[in-house]
Amino acid sequence: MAELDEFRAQTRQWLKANAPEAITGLALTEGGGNWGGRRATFEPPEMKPWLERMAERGWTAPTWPREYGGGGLSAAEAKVLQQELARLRLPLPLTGFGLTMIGPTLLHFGNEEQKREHIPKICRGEIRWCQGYSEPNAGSDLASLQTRADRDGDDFVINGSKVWTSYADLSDWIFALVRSDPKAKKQEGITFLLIDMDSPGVSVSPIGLISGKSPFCETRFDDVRVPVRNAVGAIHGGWTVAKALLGFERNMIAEVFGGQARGGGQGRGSVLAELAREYLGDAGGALGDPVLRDEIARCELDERAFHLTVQRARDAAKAGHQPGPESSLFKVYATELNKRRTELMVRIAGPHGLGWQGAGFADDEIGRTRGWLRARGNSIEGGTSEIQLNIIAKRVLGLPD
Amino acid sequence: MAELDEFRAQTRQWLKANAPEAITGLALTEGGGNWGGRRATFEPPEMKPWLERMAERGWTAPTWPREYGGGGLSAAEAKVLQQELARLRLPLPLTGFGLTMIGPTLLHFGNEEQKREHIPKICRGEIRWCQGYSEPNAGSDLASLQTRADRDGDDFVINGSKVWTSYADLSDWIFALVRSDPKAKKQEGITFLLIDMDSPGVSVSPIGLISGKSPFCETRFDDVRVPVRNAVGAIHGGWTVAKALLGFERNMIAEVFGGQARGGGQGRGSVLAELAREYLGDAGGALGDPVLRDEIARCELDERAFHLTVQRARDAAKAGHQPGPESSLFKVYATELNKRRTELMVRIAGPHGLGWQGAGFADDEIGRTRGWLRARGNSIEGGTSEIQLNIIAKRVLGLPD
Amino acid sequence: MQLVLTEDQELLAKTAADFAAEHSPVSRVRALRDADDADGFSRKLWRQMAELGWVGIPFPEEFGGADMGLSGLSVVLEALGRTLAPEPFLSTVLLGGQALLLGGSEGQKSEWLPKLVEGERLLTLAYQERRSRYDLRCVATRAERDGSGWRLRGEKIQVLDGTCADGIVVVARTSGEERAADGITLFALRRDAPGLRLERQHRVDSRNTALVFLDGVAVGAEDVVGAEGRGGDLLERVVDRATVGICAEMLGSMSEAFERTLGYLKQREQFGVPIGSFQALKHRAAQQFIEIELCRSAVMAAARAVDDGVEDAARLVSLAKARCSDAAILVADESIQMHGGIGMTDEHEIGFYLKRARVAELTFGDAAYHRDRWARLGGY
Amino acid sequence: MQLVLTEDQELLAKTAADFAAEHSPVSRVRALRDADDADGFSRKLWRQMAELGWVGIPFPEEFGGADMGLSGLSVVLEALGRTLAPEPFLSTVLLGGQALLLGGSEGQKSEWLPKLVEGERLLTLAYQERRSRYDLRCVATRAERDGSGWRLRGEKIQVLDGTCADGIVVVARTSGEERAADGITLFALRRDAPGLRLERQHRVDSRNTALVFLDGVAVGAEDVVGAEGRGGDLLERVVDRATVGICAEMLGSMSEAFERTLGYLKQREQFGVPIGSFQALKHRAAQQFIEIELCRSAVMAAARAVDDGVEDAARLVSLAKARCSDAAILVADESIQMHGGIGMTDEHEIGFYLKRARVAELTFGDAAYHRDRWARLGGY
Repeated sequence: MAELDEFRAQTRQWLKANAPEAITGLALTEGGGNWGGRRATFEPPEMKPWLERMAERGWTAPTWPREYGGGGLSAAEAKVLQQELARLRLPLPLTGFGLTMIGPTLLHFGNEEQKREHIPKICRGEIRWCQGYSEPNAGSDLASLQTRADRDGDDFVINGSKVWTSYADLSDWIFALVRSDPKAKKQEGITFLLIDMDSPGVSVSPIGLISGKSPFCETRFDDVRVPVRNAVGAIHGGWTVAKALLGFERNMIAEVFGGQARGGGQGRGSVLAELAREYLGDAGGALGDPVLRDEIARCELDERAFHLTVQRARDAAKAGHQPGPESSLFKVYATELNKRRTELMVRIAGPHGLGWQGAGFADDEIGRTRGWLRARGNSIEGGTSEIQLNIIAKRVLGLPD
Repeated sequence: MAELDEFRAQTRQWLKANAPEAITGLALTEGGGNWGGRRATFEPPEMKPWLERMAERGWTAPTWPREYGGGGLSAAEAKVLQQELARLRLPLPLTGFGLTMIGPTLLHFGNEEQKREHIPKICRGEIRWCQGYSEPNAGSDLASLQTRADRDGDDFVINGSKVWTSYADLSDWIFALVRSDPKAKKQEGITFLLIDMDSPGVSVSPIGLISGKSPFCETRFDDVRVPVRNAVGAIHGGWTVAKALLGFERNMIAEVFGGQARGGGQGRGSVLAELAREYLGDAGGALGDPVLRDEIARCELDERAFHLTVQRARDAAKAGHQPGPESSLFKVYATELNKRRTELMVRIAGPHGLGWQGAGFADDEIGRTRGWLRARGNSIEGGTSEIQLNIIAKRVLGLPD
Repeated sequence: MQLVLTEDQELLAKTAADFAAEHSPVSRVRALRDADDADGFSRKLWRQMAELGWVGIPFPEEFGGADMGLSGLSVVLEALGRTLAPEPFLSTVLLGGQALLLGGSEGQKSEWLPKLVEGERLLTLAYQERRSRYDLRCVATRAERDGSGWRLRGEKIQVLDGTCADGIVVVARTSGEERAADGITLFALRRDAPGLRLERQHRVDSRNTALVFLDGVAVGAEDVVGAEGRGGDLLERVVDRATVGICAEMLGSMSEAFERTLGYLKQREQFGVPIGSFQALKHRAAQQFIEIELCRSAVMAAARAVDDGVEDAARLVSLAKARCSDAAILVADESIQMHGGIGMTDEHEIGFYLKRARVAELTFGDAAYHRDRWARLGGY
Repeated sequence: MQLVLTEDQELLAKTAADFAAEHSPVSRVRALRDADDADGFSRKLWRQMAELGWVGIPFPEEFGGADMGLSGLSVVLEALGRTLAPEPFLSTVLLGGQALLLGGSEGQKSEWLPKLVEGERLLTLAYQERRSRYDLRCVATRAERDGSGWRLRGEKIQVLDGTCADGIVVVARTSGEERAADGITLFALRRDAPGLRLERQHRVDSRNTALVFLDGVAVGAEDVVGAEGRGGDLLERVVDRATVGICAEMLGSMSEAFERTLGYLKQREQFGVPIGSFQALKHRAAQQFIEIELCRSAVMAAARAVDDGVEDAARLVSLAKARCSDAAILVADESIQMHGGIGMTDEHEIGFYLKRARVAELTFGDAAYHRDRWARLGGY
């Protein structure tokens, strides 16, 4: 304990000394923060020295080994670092799929050469990564992917396209699943490949959504040559790596829901009720529309019950229990709930809920319209609700195929 | 036309002369009426001469051939007869599965000997019939029935049991599906058999429902000997007969829904709203509970839309169109709606909706409790809702297996 | 009331379906949107529709109409709803046109209706306000006495096809408080009336709607549509007719969205089989089929009830709108979900159906509003 | 507030589950029903439960209790709910017992609670009336001044375990109109009080409930529970505790009904495969699983919130009851449907779950009542 206190004191001191004043108190909103990469933009500009100083100590990736540029901290120390950052209201110096997805994957599955090449650049924020899994014809059946990797000497030649590659237009490298053996059974002919997006033949185009612009892109590969040594794990053995990475992704998603749960629903203030009071008025202290009021209460109850369930899972984990079946419902319930909630907000606003842009609509009204449309995708991306229910039925309830 | 008018005049005259006064104005409620049979009860007693006089003219089965005891009337004449019965408020002299199910089946599939033996008795109400299709382990998969019929000389020896045999305890004969060839594919080893319930080895026990008593029975066969000549249609060819008979049954069900549609939902008076006013009171002309009021309106809207759909199907038929896809929804929608409606009535009554019997509950409260419980079976009996949805998906929407 | 199409209506339905397929694919809606077209629809196509007689369907022959009622118009709107055609039937034929037909003076009718039927004049109705939500009697726009006439002051929102209408029927209050049942008067305005200003609004379906600013617009007795102070009932009848129209459109749109989704379910393979073979999706598809069939019955009944002037016509209109609103959203949501990721892209057309479904749902009252009205008209 | 069972609670849960399986199968409920048992439960089993310490769980040690709160009692009620055990926890431990614990004088507590904890005395609370529905403040029963005391006149309905209670806490009105918030007073009566008459009622779950007729029952100041005229708040707190109890029971019942149905889905074959392999049924089963898991979190939170006396305890109670009511009915309805015909027979046990689910749903307020209360307590 004394050692941790010591570490905390030193950390605090170092942070105070090294954090530029301009970044103190910056909130990291979704999609915000510093994603690094060759085309990194630093907003405010003081984020740049902040990243450099933190990266120098390895504190962009606090628990990763020092030899690859990480901080080498224990979990307890990393937690202290996080607490001190929060205490001093300092933003994380770096975020992105390098730190959350491909980094952990390489540390586990990569060979020494791959770790030495890629991990330090991730820690220093020099390379921004994106993920190339989904394909136009694959969808929920991820393993049916068709992007071809034909062996030609020491290279694979890649042809095909990936969709839903978030921020591909801003990324430097992509980790992708490719079909290296078209004759094998579908899970057995896949290779997990690291591809430099500056390679000739890679092209990226943004995907517009029904809600407007999005970070999603389609990434096409036309005769792109990639060295065979860029395969992570065994050649044709990429499915194993992919599944593990999907595991990391699921943890991230669970974290997101956990975060939501920590934030909302606990207090007496009700965002929905306030919104409703704005649009529906009030009759004797109760909302003017008793039927919508009932629906608002229903939505709030479901949110609160969901948040309590997230808490229950966390409390059980803290108490040392194995993860219970309750965590299997997080993804499907949170996304369906968000769909209902965003739709309810539009219906509360009534005619004012129809704004797309411009005159006669407030910015937050337009934001809610877009939010409602965007939320339709929540139950599709990251595993459809149907897939989630299948998983619950099979793995949790033991129902037969 | 002149001939029909003539027929109408004669019919009216005959009915006036022959209908006992005591039966005039009797309503025929569901399950009521005169079901005939060896143990027939006539209530009032004048129903007996009424049945005898009508049967003598063949007017218990107006359109069946005269040679088997029917009336030999044309469809137009039968309609006139029906209209005149309604005009004079006279009850049908006879009802039951003989007239509605096995009679038409025998006329179509029976051999001459079978027609001569059974049809006249049906017309005279001497024999009451019940139906033996379902089995404890068959359910929706009717063709998987297991009641065995082992050939022994000129007899089948029957072993097994049938469930949901309505009024088996009051019936004289049963028409049943039995497995005559256990080695054949499941639809191909079934025989349609007529069985005298006085045969040794037939036993009947009533089935209690969650709602209380019911007309349903379980009918067991222990080494019951039935002459092979009692098979209707080909031996092992009973599935063809059964399917046709299920067709008659479906028509009956559609008639029931049609009848409901004619009766309800058209006027301004709302049974649900009146009930709600009784239990919830009224605030400024509207029901005291705005949320339940919304639910009541929802239920009424769905009922009205359903009734309009029944009407649309009928109007289309009248206009000479082929039956449209809309009729495929009648069974599933009507039954699910009835479940919702009966449940809603219980919830409107609140604590008063919980009565099973006796003190502190009005008779209609108890009736609604039982009605709610009984209605749970609507979406199971006569083809589950799941089967109905499968049928719509396959036959109407053309979705693949 | 017969819930079956007449031969004339069958023919009309066929013509309209062919026309929509040939001249009005959904790609046209996209093109209008992407070009930020000032009108939001095609005037050329509108004139063609007028030549085909569709614009005149619910008008008497004396004005050049076909006198085929809402029952006739519904089959056209259903067909056009299938491809989301944005032409101004609701604004011109149903809102503005029916207001004049039901309430207008002989002079007003002869001035506007023949040209309207010919497709040469566009009309609309400005009734909705910032605080009115779905309550037709909530009118803050005031008509202040000024000599023998009035001055109109106020603001209207989301006026359908407002920026291209040649005439606007404006709902204003000649007396009473903002939510009083009485004191509502309708006025017919020309678009060039001094003090009238229009601003285009962009809703999620990208059709033309506008803010209407009334800054002391002068009107006289000859501009009153119907009786002074008793416009509330007229307004309700007019909006009921437009509601039947939007229901017919919704029926077409939801049918088309559903059929496209069915097609996708049959064609799209996952795990080596068409996704339409998954029972959970089958059952959900069957449920949608049922909802659409019930909507069809309700829309037919509402149109015929209004045409026949039967006593419970208003209730049947609310029945149709309540059910169509719920069904349209159900079908649109399910269509997106069943299309999966591709359904979320702007590139795919199915999203257009979702957007229009939401706008239609919240136009002329949502499902809850019409359930409330159903109950009120039913005396409970 | 930790949403995880303590070791003590885990042990209690295990003991209760074993006990329920051994001594209280559902067949016992059937036998009690078919015999039209006067009590509707087993006094022998009740004494055993008292010996195990369960009756005393939410009472302080000074009365012989275990002081384990609602969090402790919930795990027992959940286990007993699994087999629909009808023993009088709600009436004696939660309604009558908590009324005395929270509001009773020292004399009342020492008279009743130790014997209650030992299983020797049964208590109940008579609060519901013909017109009260779920409104606790709707009290027509009057306490009319009579010298230094009062005479009680009125009628109570569906008083839980009324015919076998040794004492009844009666809610009456010492002042105010039928629905006034103030003026409510609770009185503790012995069953042999002159003018008190009981009549057994038969509800659909066949448990013991009674009509209570009060025909001028004499009570004095020493019989008042809590403060005269201010019993409304006390009553609400007592019913909140009982509500947590019935939620725990419902959680057990719905879990058991669901698991039995899951078992049936795996075993029952149609068309040559287990019906649990049909995707539509799988998805519906998964939905039920989710609902039950959310109920579990809500019930745990409500029990702990009441035990800890946190500010929003009442809201959490309403959360639990609203969700348990809806989930219990969903699961019960689906259980019948998935069992098919056999589920409709009285011979099968699954129907008992449906009947109890309905009674529990409509006891202490249905889901809509608690959503209204949630909104009210949330200030909207």
